[in-house]
Amino acid sequence: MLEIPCPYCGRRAHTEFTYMGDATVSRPADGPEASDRDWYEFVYVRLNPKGPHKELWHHTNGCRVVFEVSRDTATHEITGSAKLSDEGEAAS
Amino acid sequence: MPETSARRSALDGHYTEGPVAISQGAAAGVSLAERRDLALVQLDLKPGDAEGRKAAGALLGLELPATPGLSAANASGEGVALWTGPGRWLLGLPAGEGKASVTALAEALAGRHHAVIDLTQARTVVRASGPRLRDLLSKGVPIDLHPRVFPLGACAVTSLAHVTGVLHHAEEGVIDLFVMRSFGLHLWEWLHEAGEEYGLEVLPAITK
Amino acid sequence: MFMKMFMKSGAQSFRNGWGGAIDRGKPLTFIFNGKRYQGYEGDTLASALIANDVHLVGRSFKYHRPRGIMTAGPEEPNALVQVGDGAESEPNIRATELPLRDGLVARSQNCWPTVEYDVGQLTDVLSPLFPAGFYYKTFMWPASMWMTYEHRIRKIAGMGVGPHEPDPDHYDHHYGFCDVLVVGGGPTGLAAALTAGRAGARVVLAEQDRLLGGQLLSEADPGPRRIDGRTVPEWLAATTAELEALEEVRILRRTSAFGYYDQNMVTLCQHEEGRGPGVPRQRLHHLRVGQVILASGAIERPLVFANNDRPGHMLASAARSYVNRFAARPGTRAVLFANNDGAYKAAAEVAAGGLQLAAVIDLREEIAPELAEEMRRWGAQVLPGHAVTDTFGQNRLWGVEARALDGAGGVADGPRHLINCDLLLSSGGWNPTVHLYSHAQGRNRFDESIAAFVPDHCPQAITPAGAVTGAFDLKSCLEQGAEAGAAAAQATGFDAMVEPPRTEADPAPRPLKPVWSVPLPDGSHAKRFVDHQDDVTVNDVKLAQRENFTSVEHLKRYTTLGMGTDQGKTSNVNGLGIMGELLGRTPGEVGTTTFRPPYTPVTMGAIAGREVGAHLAPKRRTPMHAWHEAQGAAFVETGQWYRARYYPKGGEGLTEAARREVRHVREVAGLCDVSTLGKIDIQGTDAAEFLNRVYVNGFAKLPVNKCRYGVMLREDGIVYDDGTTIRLAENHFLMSATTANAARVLQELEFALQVHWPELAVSVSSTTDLWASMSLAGPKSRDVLQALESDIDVSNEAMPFMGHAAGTIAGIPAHIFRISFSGELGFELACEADHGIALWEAVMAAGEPSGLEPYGTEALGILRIEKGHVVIGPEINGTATADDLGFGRMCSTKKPYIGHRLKERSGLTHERRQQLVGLKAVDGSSRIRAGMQLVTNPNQPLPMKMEGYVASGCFSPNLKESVATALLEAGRERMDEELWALSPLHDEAVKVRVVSAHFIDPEGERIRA
Amino acid sequence: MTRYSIFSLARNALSYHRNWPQAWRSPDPKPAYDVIIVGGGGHGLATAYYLARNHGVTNVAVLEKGWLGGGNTGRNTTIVRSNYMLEPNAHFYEHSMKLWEGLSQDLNYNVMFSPRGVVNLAHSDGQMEAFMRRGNAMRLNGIDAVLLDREQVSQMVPLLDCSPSARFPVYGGLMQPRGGTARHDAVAWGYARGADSYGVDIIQNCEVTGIRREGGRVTGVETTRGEIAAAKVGIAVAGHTTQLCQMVGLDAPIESHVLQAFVSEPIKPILDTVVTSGATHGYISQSDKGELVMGGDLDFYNSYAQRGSVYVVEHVIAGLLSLFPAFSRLRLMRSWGGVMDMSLDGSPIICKTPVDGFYINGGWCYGGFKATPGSGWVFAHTIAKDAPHPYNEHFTLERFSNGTTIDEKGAGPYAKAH
Ligand SMILES: Cc1cc2nc3c(=O)[nH]c(=O)nc-3n(C[C@H](O)[C@H](O)[C@H](O)COP(=O)(O)OP(=O)(O)OC[C@H]3O[C@@H](n4cnc5c(N)ncnc54)[C@H](O)[C@@H]3O)c2cc1C
Ligand SMILES: NC(=O)c1ccc[n+]([C@@H]2O[C@H](COP(=O)([O-])OP(=O)(O)OC[C@H]3O[C@@H](n4cnc5c(N)ncnc54)[C@H](O)[C@@H]3O)[C@@H](O)[C@H]2O)c1
Ligand SMILES: Cc1cc2nc3c(=O)[nH]c(=O)nc-3n(C[C@H](O)[C@H](O)[C@H](O)COP(=O)(O)O)c2cc1C
Ligand SMILES: [Zn+2]
Repeated sequence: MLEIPCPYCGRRAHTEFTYMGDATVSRPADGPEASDRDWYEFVYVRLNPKGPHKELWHHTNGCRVVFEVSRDTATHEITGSAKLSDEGEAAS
Repeated sequence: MPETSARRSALDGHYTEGPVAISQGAAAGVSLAERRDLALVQLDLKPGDAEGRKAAGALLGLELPATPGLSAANASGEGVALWTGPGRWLLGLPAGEGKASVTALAEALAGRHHAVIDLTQARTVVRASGPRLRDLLSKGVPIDLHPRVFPLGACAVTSLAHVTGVLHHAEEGVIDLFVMRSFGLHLWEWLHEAGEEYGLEVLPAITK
Repeated sequence: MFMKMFMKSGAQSFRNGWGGAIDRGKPLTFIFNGKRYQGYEGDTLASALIANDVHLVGRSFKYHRPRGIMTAGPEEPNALVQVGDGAESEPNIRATELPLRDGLVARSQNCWPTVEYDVGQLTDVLSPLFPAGFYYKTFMWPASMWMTYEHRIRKIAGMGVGPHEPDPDHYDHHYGFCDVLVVGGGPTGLAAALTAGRAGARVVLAEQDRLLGGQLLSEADPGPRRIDGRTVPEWLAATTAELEALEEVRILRRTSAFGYYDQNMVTLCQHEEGRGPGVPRQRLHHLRVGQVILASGAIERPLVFANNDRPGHMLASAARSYVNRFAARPGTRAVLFANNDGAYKAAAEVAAGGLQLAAVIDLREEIAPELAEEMRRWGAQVLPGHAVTDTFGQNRLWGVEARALDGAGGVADGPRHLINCDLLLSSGGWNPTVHLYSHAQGRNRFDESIAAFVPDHCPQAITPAGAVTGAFDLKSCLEQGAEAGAAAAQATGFDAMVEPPRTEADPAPRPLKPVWSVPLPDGSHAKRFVDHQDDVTVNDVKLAQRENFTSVEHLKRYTTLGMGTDQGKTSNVNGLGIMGELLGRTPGEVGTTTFRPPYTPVTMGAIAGREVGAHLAPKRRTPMHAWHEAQGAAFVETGQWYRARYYPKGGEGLTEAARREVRHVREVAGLCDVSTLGKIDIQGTDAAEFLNRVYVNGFAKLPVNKCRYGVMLREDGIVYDDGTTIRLAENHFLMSATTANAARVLQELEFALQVHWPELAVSVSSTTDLWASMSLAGPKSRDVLQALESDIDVSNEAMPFMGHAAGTIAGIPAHIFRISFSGELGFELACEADHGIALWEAVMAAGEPSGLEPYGTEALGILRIEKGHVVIGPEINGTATADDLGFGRMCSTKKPYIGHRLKERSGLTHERRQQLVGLKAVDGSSRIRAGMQLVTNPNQPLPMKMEGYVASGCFSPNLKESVATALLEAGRERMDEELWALSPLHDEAVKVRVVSAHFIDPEGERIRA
Repeated sequence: MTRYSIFSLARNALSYHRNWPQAWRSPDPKPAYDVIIVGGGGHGLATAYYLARNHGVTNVAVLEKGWLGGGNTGRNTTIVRSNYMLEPNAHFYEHSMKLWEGLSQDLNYNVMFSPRGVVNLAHSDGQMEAFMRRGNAMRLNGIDAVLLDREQVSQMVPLLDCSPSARFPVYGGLMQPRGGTARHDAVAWGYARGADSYGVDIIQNCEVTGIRREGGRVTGVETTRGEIAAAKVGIAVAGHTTQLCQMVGLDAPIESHVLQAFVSEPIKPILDTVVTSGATHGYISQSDKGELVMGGDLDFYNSYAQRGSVYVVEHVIAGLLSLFPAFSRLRLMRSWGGVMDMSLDGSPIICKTPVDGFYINGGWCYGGFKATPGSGWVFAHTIAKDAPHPYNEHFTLERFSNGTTIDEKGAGPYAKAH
């Protein structure tokens, strides 16, 4: 069982969380500046690395924050987590 | 209000006071009581809005904790604020004050992002205590409740008996358990079954 | 001189009168294979059997050879028994671990009719035909026969018998946390726990045995050993007492640490049987640990030689344990066969326990003179440079043959020593118990000095100490334990002192001589068992090598080496050693197979915990649940919720009740509990903009106090959810989501707000639990409302379709929404949850004159089909677009929203897509079942061209005919076409006509009435 | 190749089994091959076998980074079925099913294909209706399917808790009688031996680390055992599909997730069919050796670790014990994981690619074992003919960008949902 470091709540059992996938994909702009290819890649293409992976987790049974975790997909080692924005209070 | 408008707790019909599965003369390992003495208000601010936090805190007579895992109480001890997410607090206020507080908070926070909801009837709250409380909760709570880690005043949003729950270390050795009302009876039954081996006692519901 | 010994067996006739950790004051009676025996409190089943001179305990997996007790612990491959009867019966229980209890009933398994005369033994006679993997090479002809062969094979295979009744016991889970977990309560673990515990750390000490002490429990008592100046039992008692007195130290006995997972989580299974009401049979602990100290010790390795599986072949350390710990003599006359010094101590203590020591056969040419001398003093013949080359006996060993070895790994020409014995102690060295280290992703290395794998390095916070590191003398074990305990305490923030318990150092042993399999004399084809449980022999390993199954992983799978219930604890290293020799590689180069949890088998009940059966998932109840219950409603679960499905009257079944309720709604009025629909509170200055981005249709211009139906897509352009949203105030909306998707919709909204659009000032929160909601529908519903005491005007003018107002109803603060799922004139009433029953009862009472009745989800389902409303599953099926479902024109072209781009892909927009239509049976009455497939010609050959499928179907009580919704290729262009709806599963074919899906009130007159 | 039979077994018994030949050779790699298949799992080996057997292409090497069959082929729960609803899947898997039915004889290797029936349980009316839709589609596609009511399910699987009071009561089930199980290792070994007998080189401990191209065409591979030239390279590397695709600059709509499986201790026959339940997230069958073989949900996070969380094991077993309360006292003997190639619509990808000479076989999710013969068959065809076989013409990469995804469950573009 993984232990996910929520940047707010601290380390918690991964059963409290929902995995939300690769953190490096970002939603293209809604306007014409984004190509069909951009949209296809956003929804379907994943780098799927074997090794360090930045990924999003949602603290579902917790503070309900989506945040980024750095985890190695080959070893499951977790090297850190980060808030998506700095606005929130510090975990202190 | 007509007779029929009597409020019903989610535990209505399932609340039997007295000892449960305790052998004669033994002390209960865990005591349970429903808290019906609370109004619950959820307050959302923009995360990091220190001014908003101050304004709301001033109104409530306490400092809204900015730190995860903490709670704060006002001077009378009748108002408490539990940190439940960045920019989000669950406020426990004296019963009956929910709607008024929503209005007052909304006024105090006018002009800045906020959302205030009276969740009094959306939650079931059980006050649990006793020498085996930690053992019982450890069957369904995946966080560390050792007093070194979860001291007096600590609170946490976590899983509780497989549903989302808020735990608040309200008094020395006393933990308040908050779950969604639709799971209230589930929690109650779970506590009864999981607690059987420790001996349970159901105390009168707490009202004021 | 060479004759079968005759032994008298009586009541515990092989029990010594002194010593041992058994309580002679507490005799226990048990039954084994139908015979009654006696043992003592403190015994295992194995030790009690031994005390009663029972040695034939089971039969092997493949050849059904007689097998006895080989070990004294969890590594036992042979002595597996069936315990108990009926629902409490348990197969494959290791007699060596099972605490004896009064009334215990056990029997041998995998044998018929009895363990003494097992017809399955025939397979042993035919064994030349059954080498490793023989089944891959035969049973192929004729092809149709495999199922028959398989039937036979399955019966012969398997071991014990599983119970056929539900488990009467319950199990529990426990989440725990500690600074230091010590795995193993031997001397190393005790020293570690003591050191860390004294420092104030939160310590858990887990020991699979009932007693703490590990190998110390097998020390001779009285014996010469002193720790901290005390005898071993005294030291154990004092240490245990001190640990128990430490507030933050928790000792878990009979608790096996069986798995080591990521981020230092260890799972343990604790046996708790028989401790009062509510106490689970077993408890599974999830322990999140700061620092793990692995003090799991080592397991002795048997030697591999001809016919090494007869009852009476035992690990030297096991025999020592039976004699010292259990005061049970595992025979009368013993022979030691070893390759290392440690086993001599065991042999001497076995002899001291009252057995004759006939011979000591050592694979090494040279033996320490003082050891040889000691052995001779016990009367043993000492044969260095010799090996056991055969054994004799059927159901019990009665002799061995020993011969000298030549220098080249073969048997020398020389005398055959035939030695009479009924106990053969073997020791091929010790394998450190590295299992958990490996689970933790630790890497092992092969240590030549002990010819075994030892822990090397590990990414997790685990420190091996004691025998598991290859340190086999007590002094080093105690020192390593104390050091590891101190280091672990320090690493978790405590000041610790290293004060190891003091004991005498043992003399350094001479090196052992690894011999992975003892050679056979020329001409012998005797079986040499490597894996006793799965009957894997040296020849099987050789065959695997010959056929190129040379990787250890292939070796394992081809021969099944190490795949039994013991997972090869006594066999794996021997097997890979043999393969290494065949390949000319060292064991280190060959490597081990992967160690996997569980370390020892764990009851599945314990793994499941308390949330099984009726408790598998939490139950969610609406505020009106008690009312429905009192009315005798039948319930159905949807996404954890229990919803009233129908309210039977008289002897009505589902169909009749639902049809009655449907008619009643259309003709009079009905009340349905819809509290399960998800409610999401959305507030903030950007709330309208946010809704615009998540729904295909616009929300920005929705007036306050108005509702609007909305459709949500996934990013890939497929319809995801739908529901009605109301604008309560300029910056405040209340969204409803489907019961099934509510939780995920909220999560998606939070995700979008936090990840895609953090700039939006919006808060979202679930308020599902806040509201008791009820849908009042039917032509008389307004009458019902008007009969209620309320300040809300529900006239069509004041509250048109999709209108909203708040006020009080029967004194209860409430909302009324003019929305309808059924297509009838309808109102949704909502109040806060605690008032739900009161409001519901008030409405029912007010409706009495009009004839109001409750209706359930079954009727709701029919009503919505009649109206052609789509729902998640049948129509919103995860592949339909908004256009497919008839929402094409709802999709705004003026604003972007989730899914707007990818929904334009050619595959989602072409004209042959399946579109929502209605169907009617051409004959009016034939049932159109959901799940029927639509074809133009029912007589075409298979595979048929399917044009679409029936999504939902029902008999409409109002139209008095069969109607259905369907997704049909280019369906909207095919109105009035006749097709066939086929259900080959039911052998049904129904001729249907394509119509609009809005069967009832297509113009919406009722809804707006 | 020595043919296996009861006679050869008896003959060899006389010589104490000392004369059996190698099941396959372990040659050193040659400098060049016509076709290189990367991945020595069932799919790669079957592809090599059918390249030789069906297309006469024998100058082939299968490169395996570890031991052959050690990937998902060696760690799956061995359920074989063709109970698919959507046409591309239905036709493809049914083709595979037909190959299973004669596979032992074709390979002269007993793969123990055991058509003991696969029962999918329904726990609600909605599921029953979904099963009707699927079952009817199967039947009209010429695939066997039977709808069972609760009573029939209960007769077929006596130990199943079919009481209406169960937390997820059984409403009925959809059964494919021809479905069943097969011996996973034997499939790899049988194909390896078969391919080897045609002269295919099977090279273990040989990891492909790069793919060489010239002018947009594949020219060979770089491996831990040196460079090897080849005009055509086909990959069948399951969880490592993305890595191999990236070697030629291709994106893959695939995520790698861990799926666990576990076995109980062996017991005498107690369960004669394969039982699966979507609502309780588990499936179970009994192996010929006697263990209950079980599996269920993914762990739901990307992983290449071949091991997962105990929580998932608990969850799956709790579901299975709720169905089979009598199994509660049996004991878990071993658990493990495999790295799943989860395609983003849940269906496989078997196609040629924009890179000349580079062919993909992947995206099997947790259903690729049953596909092994069919997959090898059509992949061999695709490679040999440089054009898809009719059974894999829809399993393209382009379907994701043009919206013709094959989403059997309607679960959407989420790897973890399939
Ligand atoms: C727990 C579990 C349960 C399952 N249950 C079922 C089931 O019941 N029914 C079913 O039909 N399917 C099931 N599956 C899925 C099925 O096992 C797989 O889809 C199928 O076996 C895949 O076969 P393969 O040959 O494509 O992959 P694999 O057998 O994984 O073979 C791929 C090979 O490629 C090798 N490789 C990878 N990278 C390289 C490289 N760079 N160079 C050289 N070699 C490389 C790997 O080492 C591996 O041996 C299950 C899978 C798992 C994990
Ligand atoms: N004579 C020899 O050659 C020889 C060889 C090995 C060990 N020894 C002796 O054995 C002792 C070794 O001490 P030690 O403490 O390191 O080992 P130990 O064998 O005494 O104790 C290990 C303990 O760990 C327990 N254990 C193992 N795995 C477990 C698990 N997963 N969960 C719960 N419990 C588990 C065992 O039941 C055992 O009680 C010393 O006295 C040493 O002299 C002697
Ligand atoms: C269908 C099937 C049955 C299995 N049966 C057993 C078994 O009886 N005993 C055993 O130890 N392992 C069994 N295994 C598991 C393997 O030992 C092994 O764990 C699995 O092949 C994964 O390999 P790994 O653990 O070496 O990574 C079985 C695996 C499968 C796929
Ligand atoms: Zn959190």
